[in-house]
Parts: sequence; C-alpha cells; structure tokens
Amino acid sequence: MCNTAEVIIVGSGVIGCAAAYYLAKQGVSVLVLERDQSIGNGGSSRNGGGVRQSGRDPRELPLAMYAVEHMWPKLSEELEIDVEYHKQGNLRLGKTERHMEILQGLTERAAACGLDVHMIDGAEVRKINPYLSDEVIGASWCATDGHANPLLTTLGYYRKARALGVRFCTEEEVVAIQKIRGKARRIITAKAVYEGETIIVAAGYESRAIASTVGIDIPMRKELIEALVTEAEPKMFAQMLGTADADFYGHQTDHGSFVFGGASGMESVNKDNGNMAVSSITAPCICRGIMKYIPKLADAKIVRTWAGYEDLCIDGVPVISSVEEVPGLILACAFTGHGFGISPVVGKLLSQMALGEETFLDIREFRYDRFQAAI
Amino acid sequence: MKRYDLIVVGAGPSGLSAAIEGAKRGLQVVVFDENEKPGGQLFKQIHKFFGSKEHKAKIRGFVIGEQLLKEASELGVKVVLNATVTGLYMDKELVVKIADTIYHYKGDAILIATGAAENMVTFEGWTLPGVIGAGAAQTMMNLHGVKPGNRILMLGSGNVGLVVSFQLLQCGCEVAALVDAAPRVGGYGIHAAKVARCGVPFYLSHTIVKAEGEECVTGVTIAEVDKKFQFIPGTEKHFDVDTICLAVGLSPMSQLLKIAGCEMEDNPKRGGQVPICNEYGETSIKGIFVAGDVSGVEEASSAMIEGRIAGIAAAQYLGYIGIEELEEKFEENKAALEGLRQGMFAPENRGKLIERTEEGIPVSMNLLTKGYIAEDEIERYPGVTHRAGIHPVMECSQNIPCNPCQDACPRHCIQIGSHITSLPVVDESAQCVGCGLCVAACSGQAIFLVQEDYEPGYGTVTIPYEFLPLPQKGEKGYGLDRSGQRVCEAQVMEVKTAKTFDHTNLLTIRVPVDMVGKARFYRKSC
Amino acid sequence: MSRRIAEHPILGVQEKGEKVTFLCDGEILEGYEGEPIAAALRAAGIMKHRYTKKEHTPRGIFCAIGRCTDCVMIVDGKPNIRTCVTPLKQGMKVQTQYGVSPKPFEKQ
Amino acid sequence: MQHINDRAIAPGTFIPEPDDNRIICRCEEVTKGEIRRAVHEGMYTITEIRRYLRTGMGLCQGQTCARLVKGIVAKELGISPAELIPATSRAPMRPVEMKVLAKEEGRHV
Repeated sequence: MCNTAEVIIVGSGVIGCAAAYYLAKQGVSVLVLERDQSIGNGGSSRNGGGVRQSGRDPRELPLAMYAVEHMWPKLSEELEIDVEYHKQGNLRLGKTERHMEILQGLTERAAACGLDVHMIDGAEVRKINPYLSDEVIGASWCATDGHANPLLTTLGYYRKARALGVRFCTEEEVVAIQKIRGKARRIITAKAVYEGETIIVAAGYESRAIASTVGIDIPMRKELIEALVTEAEPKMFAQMLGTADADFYGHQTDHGSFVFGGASGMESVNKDNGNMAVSSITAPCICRGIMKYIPKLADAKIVRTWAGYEDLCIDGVPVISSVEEVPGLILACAFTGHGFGISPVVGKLLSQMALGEETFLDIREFRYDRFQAAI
Repeated sequence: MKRYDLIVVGAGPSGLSAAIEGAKRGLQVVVFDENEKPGGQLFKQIHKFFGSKEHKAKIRGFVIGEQLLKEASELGVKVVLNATVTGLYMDKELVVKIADTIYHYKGDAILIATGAAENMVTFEGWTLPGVIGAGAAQTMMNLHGVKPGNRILMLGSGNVGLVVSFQLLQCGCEVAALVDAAPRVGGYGIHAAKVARCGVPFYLSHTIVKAEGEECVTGVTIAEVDKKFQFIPGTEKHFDVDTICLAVGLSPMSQLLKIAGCEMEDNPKRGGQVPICNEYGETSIKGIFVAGDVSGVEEASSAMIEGRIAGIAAAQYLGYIGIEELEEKFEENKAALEGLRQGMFAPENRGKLIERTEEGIPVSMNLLTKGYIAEDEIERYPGVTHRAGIHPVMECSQNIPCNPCQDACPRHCIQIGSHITSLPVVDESAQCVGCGLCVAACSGQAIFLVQEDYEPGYGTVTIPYEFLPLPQKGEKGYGLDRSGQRVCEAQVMEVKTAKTFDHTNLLTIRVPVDMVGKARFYRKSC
Repeated sequence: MSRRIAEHPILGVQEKGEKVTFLCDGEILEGYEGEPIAAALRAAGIMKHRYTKKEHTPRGIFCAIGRCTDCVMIVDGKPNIRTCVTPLKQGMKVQTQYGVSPKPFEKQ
Repeated sequence: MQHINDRAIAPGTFIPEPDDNRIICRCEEVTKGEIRRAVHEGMYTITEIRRYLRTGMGLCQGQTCARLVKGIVAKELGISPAELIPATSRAPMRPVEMKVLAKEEGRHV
C-alpha cells in the first residue's frame, strides 16, 4: 500500500475528519493517521454537543456564526447522516446577581460582534423552558444556538471522507515529523513512514509533542473533564443549556437521554490511570448542580459517565494556522473545549489552507506565533 | 474515608470463601452484594454438589451458601446486601449504592467476585415475552417460588441447561424438549439421565428456528442443523410451549475490573473478557484480586477454592501472614482445585469427544445424543452388576470428580479408590443391607437398589425421588425406563424419607422381574 | 395465583411477606410484599411489561436479575423501573410502558 | 488475522441476509443488518459501531448484546472475535437516579 498522499492529517477527530472530507471533495488525495484504534476517540466523542455562538471569545465568534448560518443547517444532507442538529437556542442561566453580571458582560461583547443574543428574566426563561427551577433569575438567550450529535458528526465526516477515497490508518502513533529539503514532508510513526506535500496536525493536546519535533511549541495544557448521560426520558426541551457558573451544560438528545457535562472544581489537578478514568466525586457534583436548575430530573437515571481531555490554549482560543517557518505544516489544535461547534468551518478553512487558497474567513487571530510574554 | 483491609464485591461462593479466609487471619472484611439475598448462584442451586468432602460434595448449593454465610458472620465479616458497587476508582476506592445514597469506601485490598452473566443466542422472535434466560427461570422458581412457565422448551444441554430442566420438572413445570445445536450433550451424563428418565426428549444437533406468538410465546419451531450449524430443510419440529429457556453458556462479568484499569484479555477458554492474574488471583493492579467465574467460568466448587486462595493471598499482601503460610495453603488448595479439574469434563477436554473412559470402557453414545444409556450399553459399566439379594446398581458411566457414594455405604460395598474420577465398582465380598444411603448420597441420582428375587416373578427397584406429591405406599402406577417410556406396571412398596437423605426420598417399586434392569422412574397413572 | 409453587420438594414452603394488593394497568392484583414486582406479575399470568420505542414490540422478563432491563415498567409514575429487582409494596401502581410513556403509542 | 487498521481495506460488498432485520441490541433495537452495514460503511471497532448505532448504549449498557455484536462485526471483517476490543465499561454499573448519585456519604471519616 502506498504511503504517500498530497495531504496527511494527523488525528481523526472531528476537525481532522472534516478537513479530510472537504479536501477529498476537491479531489485531493488524503491520508489520515490516528493513534487510537477507533476514529475520533478523543474530545470529538466525549463533548457535550453544543453548537453555540453565545459565550464565545469575540475572536472565535465569526467562525461560529459562519458555521451556524451556512454549514450546520445543511450538514445532515451533505453527510447523508442525521447529525441531530437542532437550532433551538441556548439558555445560559444565572441564579445570582453576580451570575447576571457575568452573563451581561458576555452578552454585550457578543452583541457588539453582531450576534442576536440578549438578556431575559426568570419568567421569560421559564416560558422558554418550563422545567427550570425558580432559583433561575435570568439568562442570556441566543435563539440561533443549538446542539448536534458529536459522535454522528465525527463518524459522518469519516464515513463520507472514506467513501471519497480518503485512507484512514488507525493505531498509527506519530513519533515525529521530518523536514525534507526545507519542507515538512515525512511522518514517522511507530510502524511506518509516510510522506505528504502538506501535513495538518489536528491531534488535540498531543499536537504539542508532534509539533515540537519540528521545533514549534503551542502554549497549551490538558485537563481531564467529565460528562454523563441519562436513560431516555420523555421529550422535555430542545434548548442547549449552560450556566454562568459553568457548573453544568448539556441538552436532551433525539434519543431522549440527557447529556450533561460539568465540573467538580478539581479538574486542573485531576489524575488519570492512563485510561481517561473518571473520578468518584465529579458525577455526583454534576448531578447536584443539575438538580438545582432542573428539579424534575432528580429521578432520571444516570447510565454512563466518562472523561475526556480538553486541550486548553493559554489565551482561550485555538491555533488554526499555517507555519511559515516550517513550510507544509498546518496546525489545528488547542480548541479549548469549543472545537465541536466550529468543526465544519475549521475543516473547510483547513482544506483551503492546505490547497494554498486564500481563506474565506480571516484567521489571523489564530496564528501559532501570537503568544507574547506578559511584560 | 472509611477503609477496610479487604472489600469483597459479590457474596457468592468465591466472595464469601475469600472473606472467611481473610477474616480468619485477622483482616477487617466487608462484602457488598447487589442482591437481596446472599450466596450468588448458590441460592438457586438446589441440587447436591459433586466432588469429595473437601469440595462440600453431596451438600445442596443453597445449603453451602447458608454455611458459608454463617461462617463468615461468625468471623465478623460484614455482609451488606442490596448494595450495588457502581464503580471502582483509582486508589482502590469503591462507590456503593445502598438505598437512596452512594457511599465511598476504600480497601487496602479488593476482591472482585462478581461472577458471570448468561450468554444469549438470537433467533426469530427471541425478544418475545416468554423467552428467558435459564438463570431467570432459576431465580423465579427457586428464589421467588413462581413457575416461570407451564410448558417449557430448554435450549442448551450443558450442566446449566440440564440442571435447570430438572429443577423445572421438580417445581411442576412440563419440559417439552431439551435442544442443543451441538451434536452431543455438553453437561454431565448423570444430569442428562435424570431429565431423560422423566420423559423429556433430547434433540441434539437441533436449534431453534423461531419463537412463535404475536404478544408472547405460544410455540416454538426447532430444526436439525448440519455440521456447519445450518438448518436442514424439512427437519422442522413444532412444540406448543409458553416459555423458551436459554442456557447457552456464561461470560465473566468483568466490567468493574476494566473500569479500574486492570489488564484484560479475551480468553475463549475462560469464557470471554477476563483480567490477567497470577496464580493467587491478583490482577495487574497490586492488591486487586479476582476469584470465581469473573476470572474464568467454571463451577461453584472451584469458585470456592479460588476464593479461599485469593483471601489468603490478600492476608499475605497486607502483612497479616507470612509468605510461608500462603505458599503452604496455596499448595493444599491447588491440589483440591486440581481434583476438581480432572476427568472427562476437565477444562482441557471442553468440546472434545471422549470415546472411552479412563478404565477403557466405551462411552455411551446414546447418553451423549439422547440423554440416557441404552439397554445394550448399560451392562458395560462396573457399577452395574447382578447378584442375589438386594444390591446397588450404579449407572455412573463418565469419569467425573465425585466420590460421596464410597463414603456413604456403611458396609463398604462401593469403591472408587484414591482416584476421584474413577467409576464406582461394587465390592462383591461386602454385603449390601439395602439401607439406601448410597442412593440418597449420589449427587447424580445414578444409584438404584435392585432386588431381582423379591418374590416369584417380581423384583424391586429403589429409586431416588425428589418430586411432590410423594407417592403413597401401596399406590399403583407405572415404571418408566431410562428414556422415560412407560414399560410396566409398578406398585410402591416403600417410601423412605430421612434427614440424612436430605430431601432425596427413596421410592421402592415392585416391577416384573424382567423390568428390574429397565425401570428407573415411577409415575402414578394419570 | 396459579403459577405459585405451593410446596417445593427441596425448598419446602417458601417464606413470603404479607399478602398485598397492587394495581396493574388499573386491574387489582395480589402479590406478596417484598417479592419482586415481576414475580407477582408472572404469578398472575402477566407476560408483557412494555412495548419498545422503535418497533413497538412487546417485552417481558428476560434475565430476572436486574441486568438486561427488559422488564422495565412505569411504577408509581416513574418509567424504566426494573420490575425484577424492585420489591412489591401494598398499593403500588404498575403500568405497561410504551417507549418511556404510560400512554399507548396512538395516544402519544 | 490482525485487527484491521487500514480502513481502505474493505470487507467486500454488503450482501443482504434473510435475518438482517433481527434485533441484536434489545435495548436500543439495533438489527443485525444495521450492524453489518455499519461495518461496510467503515465502522471497524466495537466502539465505532456503538457510537454509530447506539448498540450497548441503552439502559442495560450492553450486558446482553456485547458478545453478539462482537460476533457479527468479527464475522463481517473476517477476523476472530477475540481480536476485537470490547467497548469501554463505564460507571455506574447499574442505572442510578440522579438524586441518589447526588447524595454522597463517607467521603470523610
């Protein structure tokens, strides 16, 4: 089997799969290398499925708005799989005056960027979602936000890319990228050597180690966070929920189960057994958080809990960037927990970058060399 | 956090045995079990166990459970029921759901003894109400006192399928047929013979085509399969049944170990996903032990020994005993374990066709395909003899590790010898007094007392009988042969019950003299 | 209670809790306190516990030990209750489950 | 035969079988045909099948169907079932109500 391709993508997460799909659609030969045995086994299969614009950093907002306006609504049709996209709004809930201040700030910044998001009071909140408790005194409301199924989106991109001829190789852990005649070209894995004209590294936190083999460092860290899912419940509400306190976020899926993420507060020091182990205290904490907001879910049964790593960038937005000093290398990493909602647009941008085309959105804010010392 | 020396998950045979050995050596032990009743599968096993005294042979499973539980509580082991271990976390932390609260505990050592879960097969209609696991049938009849159905078809001729079929008959259900896709009976021949003589037909090389019914099972169609397990057209057979019972093997329930991060392997010989562990049952994580079916599907008897070993190993791991004691006890228990793993049904013989016994006698092929030994095969076995006066006839034809009959006879008529799997032989020099202790002691119900010269033209046969209602002395009925066919008229001459018989009643029937070698079951005329 | 085993040849007469009554889809049934709901239903000859969400096909007891979750019903208004491991209590209200609802599909 | 890592190696064409409509995952009502088809669409691991079709993601968490799914996927890929790593086991081992999971005891001595 031939070990060369025009573009080699390291990482088969939703970003890598989307980029592979948009490239293959243009007739480019693509090879995707995945460390794990399963496709998209990192954050792409572990996130809460939010497709939000509100609450985002203004630098990232144009990407999210583009994705929501132009890509998500047609994605099921494009991928020929129901990605369970619902554009039925996002409520970011507040219970205290301090919460309301946080929400006000976020709302003002997003509105200034042209997003239709506004503050609503407790009564309006319960009109949108009658299951929310009286403790909720207000929320920010963005009617064009929503959620989708990250598992089906990732595998949908994979399936379609594969059908278009993209070659995916699993259990191929990239050890190093090698420059050949001044260009990033060769990829060494534990088992084989691959060559490509362009290399896209979209491997989550592991991108840092891979990029460092050609002398590039991205200032990021990883954090093990957790999520849980309930049994199927009768249909209750369609919005994506979040809170000012970030104690939980989530939604009800088409299946009827609720997927919620949340935090115990110990995330920055969580330890792991190498298996993305959950801790014994996080799920109970998430449940307590949820019950304060949605008391009716107290009887809902939790059937699974899981953990996954976030690749957190030092300044809170991702690196989506060509690396001029290493020609042929493109980085797409450090998504800081907001990658899923913008994955279609990032995939499309990456395909343009790999083809040397001018991107349809300005991505200078995501340059790999933007990081500066404090003083 | 509340910490124990040893936390045991699962109060079945291996878990309780480990808890006992740990507690004996000074460990503070707690056992959690998600069920309402302790004992695991033991409490559903109402038959007498095989093996020898050290394996608790001829004691019924649920009684062994009670004994273990009593011993554990006397040693101060805390057994917490209705306690579901929901997760095993880092630093040997367990989260346990008890009533409406979850509790956090840590163990310096942890023993996972969660047993096994039933495998399933699919066929058309397999999701209909009325299709149940064999374990479900056992649970309903033996724990809850409810018949799982009235007329039942059993799929699976392994020991579970055979034992549960017999239990179904005992609680008053009708077993329409026993079916297995394999060409030969998978379980002990003596278990099969018990079922066959009650008239249950065996269909080997057959499997279920479909479960019939719209809203629940009303019938079933089976058909013969070829060597590649494909249906042979035209061989379909229909049965009117309301319940289909599936007994097609077990898989270790090792999920907690996977969650904990123990190294696992897929080992078909052990029944599926099992942790990689050393000879003491210690997994790749120091201080996390396993015993019983979770580490490889076997019998409750071997689970108890594995539990003992793991309990002793945990005591050594925690410094309560020295390595010498562990090694010494390990050797003892290993010998006991090896005793159980001998004979035709030893793990290495699984799936193999064994054509001759250790004694060189041809194995009954009829037993393997029909569930009973044929007329022309029975005389081969050393336990089947003819002589004047009352004497035991032992229809024990396979080498299994079992010897209670030898100990049962006060006159030493029966000999197995030092090799526990040997077939029993009759000592011609010893005089049988007809006490029937051997009949009641045989876990396989394969011993009969025969008197060919009871009165002119008539002889008597004494059979083990574990059904209700108990026939009355003088009652008239029929003698059934090994296949369950009515072969003669029979009259009940004596019904013996005794505490030492442990619910195995001895029924002496009078039959025509040419039937003493054939009549092996009694049924009142219907 | 035709399916009850009055006396078992090995286990004898099994101990039971108090006799109680409960409602199953509006019908008054008898059972014993503390036994699994599923046991009381099977004793009363009831086989169907629920209808599935996608194919609307009937399900009943399958494993009887709380693992397979096929026997779930709506108990006292709560859906997805494993009847084989949930003890029966006097006055319990048990309903056939359609998908996750007590309402038949045509009324959902 | 090793597990197939190169997803360009296809398991041949999908040929319908008479029992494709048979339910395999009882909780989520996933059929044999859906599982077989998913393999042909590139889902080569139990984890991918599970995420794609929800096999083993229902109330019982795959306790009944895990072995059956494994057998079907392995047969379709032409490998031994032992080559397929089972889906990750996840706590809680049994469904637990949110209000129960929320009520913790014993964290402190």
